[in-house]
Amino acid sequence: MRLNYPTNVKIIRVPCTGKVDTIHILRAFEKGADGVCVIGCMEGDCHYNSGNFRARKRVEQVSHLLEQIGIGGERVKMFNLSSGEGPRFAQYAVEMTERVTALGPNPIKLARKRAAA
Amino acid sequence: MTAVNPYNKNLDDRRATFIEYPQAVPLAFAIDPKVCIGCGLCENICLAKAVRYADRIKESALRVGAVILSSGSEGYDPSGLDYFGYGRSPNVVTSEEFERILSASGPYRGHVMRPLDREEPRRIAWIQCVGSRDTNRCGNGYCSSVCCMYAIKEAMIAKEHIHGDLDCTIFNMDIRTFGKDYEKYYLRARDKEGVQFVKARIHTVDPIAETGDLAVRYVDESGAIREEIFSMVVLSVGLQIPRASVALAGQLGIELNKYNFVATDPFLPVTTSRPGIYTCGVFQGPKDIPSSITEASAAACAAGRDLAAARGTETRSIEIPDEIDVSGETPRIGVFVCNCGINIGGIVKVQEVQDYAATLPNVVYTDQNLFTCSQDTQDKIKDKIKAHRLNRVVVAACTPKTHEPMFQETLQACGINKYLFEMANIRNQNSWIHSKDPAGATRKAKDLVRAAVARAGTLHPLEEKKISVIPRALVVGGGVAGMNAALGLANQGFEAVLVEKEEKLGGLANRLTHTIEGADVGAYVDDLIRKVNDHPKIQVQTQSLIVGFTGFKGNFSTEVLVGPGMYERKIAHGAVVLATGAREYQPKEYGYGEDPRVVTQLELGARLAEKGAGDLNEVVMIQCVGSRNEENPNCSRICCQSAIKNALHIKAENPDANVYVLYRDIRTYGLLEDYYTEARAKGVLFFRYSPERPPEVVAGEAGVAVTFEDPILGRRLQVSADLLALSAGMVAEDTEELGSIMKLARNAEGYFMEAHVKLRPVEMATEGVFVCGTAHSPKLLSETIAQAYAAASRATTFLSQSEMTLSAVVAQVDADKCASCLVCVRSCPYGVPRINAEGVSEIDPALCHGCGICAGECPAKAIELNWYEDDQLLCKVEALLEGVL
Amino acid sequence: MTVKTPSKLEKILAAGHLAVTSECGPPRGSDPEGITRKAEMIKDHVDAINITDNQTSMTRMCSLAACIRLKLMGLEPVLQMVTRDRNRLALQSDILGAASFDIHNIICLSGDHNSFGDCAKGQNVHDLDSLQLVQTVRYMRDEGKFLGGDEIKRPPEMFVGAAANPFADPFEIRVPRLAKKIAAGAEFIQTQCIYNLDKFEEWMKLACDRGLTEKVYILAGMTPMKSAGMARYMKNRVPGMDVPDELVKRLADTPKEKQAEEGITICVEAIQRLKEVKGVAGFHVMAIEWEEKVPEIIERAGLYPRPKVV
Amino acid sequence: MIVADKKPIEEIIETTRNFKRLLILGCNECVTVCEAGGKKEVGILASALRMNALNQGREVKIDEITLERQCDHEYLEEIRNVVDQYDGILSIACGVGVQFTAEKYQATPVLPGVNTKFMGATEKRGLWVERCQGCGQCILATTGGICPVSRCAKRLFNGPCGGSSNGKCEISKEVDCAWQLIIDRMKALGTLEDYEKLSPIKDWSTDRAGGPRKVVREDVQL
Repeated sequence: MRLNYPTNVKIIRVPCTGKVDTIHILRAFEKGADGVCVIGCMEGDCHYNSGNFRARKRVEQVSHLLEQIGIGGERVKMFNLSSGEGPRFAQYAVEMTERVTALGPNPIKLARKRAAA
Repeated sequence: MTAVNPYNKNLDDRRATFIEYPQAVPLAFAIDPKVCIGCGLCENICLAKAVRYADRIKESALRVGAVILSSGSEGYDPSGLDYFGYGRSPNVVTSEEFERILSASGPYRGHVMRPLDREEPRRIAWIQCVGSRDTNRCGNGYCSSVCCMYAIKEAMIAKEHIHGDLDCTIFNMDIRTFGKDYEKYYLRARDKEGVQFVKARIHTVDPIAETGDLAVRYVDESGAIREEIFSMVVLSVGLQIPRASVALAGQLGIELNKYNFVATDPFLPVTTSRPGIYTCGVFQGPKDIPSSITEASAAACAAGRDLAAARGTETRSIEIPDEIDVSGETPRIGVFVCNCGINIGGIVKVQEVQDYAATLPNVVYTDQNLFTCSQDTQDKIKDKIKAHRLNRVVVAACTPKTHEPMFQETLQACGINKYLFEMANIRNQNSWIHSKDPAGATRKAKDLVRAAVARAGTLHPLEEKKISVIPRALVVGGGVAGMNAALGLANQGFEAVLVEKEEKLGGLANRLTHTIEGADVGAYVDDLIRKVNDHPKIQVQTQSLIVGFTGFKGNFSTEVLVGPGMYERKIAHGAVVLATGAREYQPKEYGYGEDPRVVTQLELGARLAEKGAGDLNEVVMIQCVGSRNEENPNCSRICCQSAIKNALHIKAENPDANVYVLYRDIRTYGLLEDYYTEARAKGVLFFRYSPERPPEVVAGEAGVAVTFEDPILGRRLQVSADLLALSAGMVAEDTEELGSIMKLARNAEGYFMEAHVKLRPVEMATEGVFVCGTAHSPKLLSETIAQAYAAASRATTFLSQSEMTLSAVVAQVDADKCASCLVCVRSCPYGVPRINAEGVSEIDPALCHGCGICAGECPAKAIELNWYEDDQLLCKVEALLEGVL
Repeated sequence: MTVKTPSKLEKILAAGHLAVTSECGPPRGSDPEGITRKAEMIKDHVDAINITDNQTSMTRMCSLAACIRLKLMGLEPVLQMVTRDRNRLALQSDILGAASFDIHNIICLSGDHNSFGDCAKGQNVHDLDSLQLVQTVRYMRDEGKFLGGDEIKRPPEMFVGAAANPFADPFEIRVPRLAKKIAAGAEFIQTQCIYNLDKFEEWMKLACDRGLTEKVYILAGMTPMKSAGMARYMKNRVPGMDVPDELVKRLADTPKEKQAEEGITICVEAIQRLKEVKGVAGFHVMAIEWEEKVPEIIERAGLYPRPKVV
Repeated sequence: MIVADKKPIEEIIETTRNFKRLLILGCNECVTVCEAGGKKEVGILASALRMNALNQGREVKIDEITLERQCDHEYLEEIRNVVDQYDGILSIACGVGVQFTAEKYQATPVLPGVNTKFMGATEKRGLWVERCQGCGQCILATTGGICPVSRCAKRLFNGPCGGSSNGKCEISKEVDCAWQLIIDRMKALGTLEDYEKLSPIKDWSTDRAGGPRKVVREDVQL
């Protein structure tokens, strides 16, 4: 199913979105990521029953925090997919890229650039 | 070359060389010989030399001890029924075609469009029972069992995909949502999502040339003819047996019934007429996925019994050398970059990636291969591991989902712990996706390799624990399900301890007289009890109560109080089969318990067996008593056939008797439909009532007066009945305490909840625990037997291992950091963590499923999930973002 | 019951008359007219006038000062005192202050919670609770001592009252609670507004059966409804208020412009019925911001003229 | 345990804005259990503050340490060698820990990162409820085991007040009337006749009214 999405999307494998810690997501932004998606099973269909619900809560928490510190809460998003939905994954990857492109680069990057200049 | 794509029901095209569908196993290309012109291009271009035009179908002989026929069904082809408009308008599609239209990998990529003009439909009609319940036009008198549910599902998904307004109407005779929790889904569709359900018989579907819409003319329940316009019509086509299967059955000498399903006995549901040959799935009779999967396991159990003596005689095991201790060594990482033929190499500059890898920290060796997964490459990797004393290996290739285990074996063959391995997926997540951006793909490949190398450096060896398995199962409940499960296990050579709370085995079946097919239940149960009692591998404990349960898969210990003396017994066992059964609902409705002439169907069955029906002239039956109501929203599945069974019994003994069946939907699914047809032919009268206006019952001296509405005549009728039979639903046995002792999930109605409704229908979420029979949901005897075999079969898979290797990917608590806050205890979906005697959390690796939720939640950061430790994930994050700031 | 204080209210009750009290809320400002005007309206129709103490936790002129105003007019005030705003030090000193002006009636309450009023962010003191305040006043009066044990020169002479709500939950302790207040030293009781007459009578019967009405004077609380809207509000929003549906309906069925008059009639009818109930020693008529109607109610209920006592 | 709640990040940003080298100090006791100040929260806060500073073009050094307890000298000693590397410490322990840390390291500003709420219990994950105010003179024996000091909005010793309605407090339908609970419990225990016993005037000197309190136990002193 050779779908297309931009090369800037890179995947880190976890056994369950329930394993994705708040700090993992924050660290990505700290290191300059423009956006993070957490992609889990469909709600109600978590392979481990409830991992994706916890993940959603953590994503909400990160989003709130990012908003507060001026990075932008829109930069993190949770998507739910079932395993056969490659095209939808691609669609979400594109959507997220478009969203992040519209938001512009991670403000930390800009601040760094300003500081360097 | 272009060919039409039969997988998408010819709604789109594919190449002459193709992968059949995204989830195909093996995920490999094939050539469509009907379209191939033999140009030789693909043969020349294939670097793996995998294209062989000369390959032909080969015959080969296999020596086997048993055969299972599971050739399945095909969708009914409605081309012959031109009044449905199929073939006359592309906007009339079969449900199979619509299924592809809904699919993300379908012809329209999941965008719901009608074929004619690719417009989004505004109104879709489903027409039920096309090719089912129809002896006149197609000859398929049976109900296909699955169409009501799939039509509802299609309507719900279509509504979800079309974000604006979409009207969905399902034209039906009866809605047959009889499966576990299916009724709730139907109610949700009707009451929450606004799917319309119209009782109707379709007259014609006519295309409207100007708009592409369709005029559906139908007769409604009152007999009036109506017409409605829809943008699309979906024909809910039934299941039927393909000709090839009929031919196969002929070759094998298997008896089929008049509809070409394999002829089976209700008490031997997966056994064909020829010894050693078994069947399952729709070839056995129309059924849905959970039932098919259950039956597949049942057939495996039946075949397993024949093969028990040969178990383990042809297995071979791999010799694994002792592990080399690499702890304390600095990481020496070898990176193997794969070209995957041209899959990667055609897009990504593999040499550049390899050169780049060589510059990364701790990397001491790099290489590239045409196909890293080939056998000769494995040998090459082994040599390099040894030659360069590699203690970590990174393969940059495809997905770990398919190839990781193989590479891990390669490591193990060199004495390297299998968890010292990491893959970078530079194919599925890179070259395939970014074929239009080769430079970007090469850059990304480097990023992915850098991340993989970073993680590899943090990996450390993990030990996979091996646990022994006690080859004995505990079967809870001594009804038909429990006894069959015990026999299924015992006949395959495993011990079973059967515990039953009552004095006598048999359960609910003790109250049954015969099946609808006429088979003698009493004789069957007696025989079953005798077999169970006589079997040397089965211990029966009646009057037993489970009071304690500990342990984990393969090693459980259950405490039982046995007999009136309540002496305590501890049973050690490796698996559990739950077969706790169900009871008939005791009605509170319609004067039951107040007047002896108001009885349940079970009581009526017993009365008919005892006294016959000679004195019964007017009998009324009311369906859905204690089912499909607020208290018990589900359908009890068996009551329609019970009523018809008893009605036919009365009619057989007393043809002049009037039998009135007051129903909501008649749910004689599968082959049971024939009995419904027969009952109507024999003059049993059926009247539909709505739950808002249920029948009224007044017991008087002359008889039980039952008043109800005739929807066709539109007026109230009253019958003075000699007997009123209530089709009381099923109620799960009270297993609240058992559920809490064994920590097992039950649904709101008290039925045990399987691990996955569709895919794991007899397994509980707790490993090593299985469920069958009416403990799972209401079902017929034949279905109960099949599920009991299935549970036995799944348990056998478990018990037949002398030892079990546990994954090392489990959560581990650092006791020093643990604050005993209970967050892990509360958040684990499986209830595994506990606070131990030292006052800190402890996670039993034998019980841990390895999801890592607890690690993600732990406020003290005292829990790590092996192989996914925080550092091992964060270093990837950092490596991927290296240089961004 | 023997008279223990110079209180006029106590004398009237001891003489066996049905006593009538009413109440005035002090103004939210320093103009004394806010209190004197209201008192003028009702002074001839009642035996004593309660002055509320920062009712509903809204800051107002202090109860003590307003009582002094009444005293200066020659009227009989009942000092309401809540435990919400003062610790035991302030409570005792205010009691002495009141006594210095010969204020002879006090009613001890816990007070609505701060969160209802304009000082929601302030502390709720509750150093004592209402029963303990009753005990305190009695101790100061009867033993002539401060809580700390020191002697009081010229102890206060106060007739001590408490409130009772026959309708609050849980009902089973409503009578034991009354007993507890009497045990603490309450000599008279003013009840919560009564609309559910049946339930009140049930409570009174239980109180009589326990002999409590022999030990305390119970003044039935009466508040006329101005409208059906007020009835609904009291029913649904005011905690511890029991307004029967019939009553709401009776007002709602009355044309809007006649509802106030109907409310007065209902109040008058209730007083007439409760006059006959054993143990009812008088009425406490709380016409909230509607003091001008008090004379009419009292006259129509046959409680006018008021007896004279020496 | 002591229950605390996270402070809004804006407030923390504001109070720590002048520090170039900040230590975030977690506590592995109560605040970990109530998920406000454990190692995980330290990590989250550190990351957020680092990002905030970076976003404002400031370079800050933010380190993370979580002690076993901040209310014991011995554990606090563990940071002695590193303290002078920081301009400030953000302690996300309860108010006790914040102060104890500040007392120990006089030269370094110590700021609170959580709001200390009360002594309470975990009703369920994510819901903590108050149960004790530490009044210093426990009367639970006379009130059916339910504390009117911490659970009655008016701390009534002879309740309930007239605002009790359907078992709920007048301040909110979400709050149980403590006296309803007391009476129900007394009824269940068969001690309802004790209800009529007057509860004496409370000696609040053992409470905060008596000034800062201490517990001296010579028997265990070394």
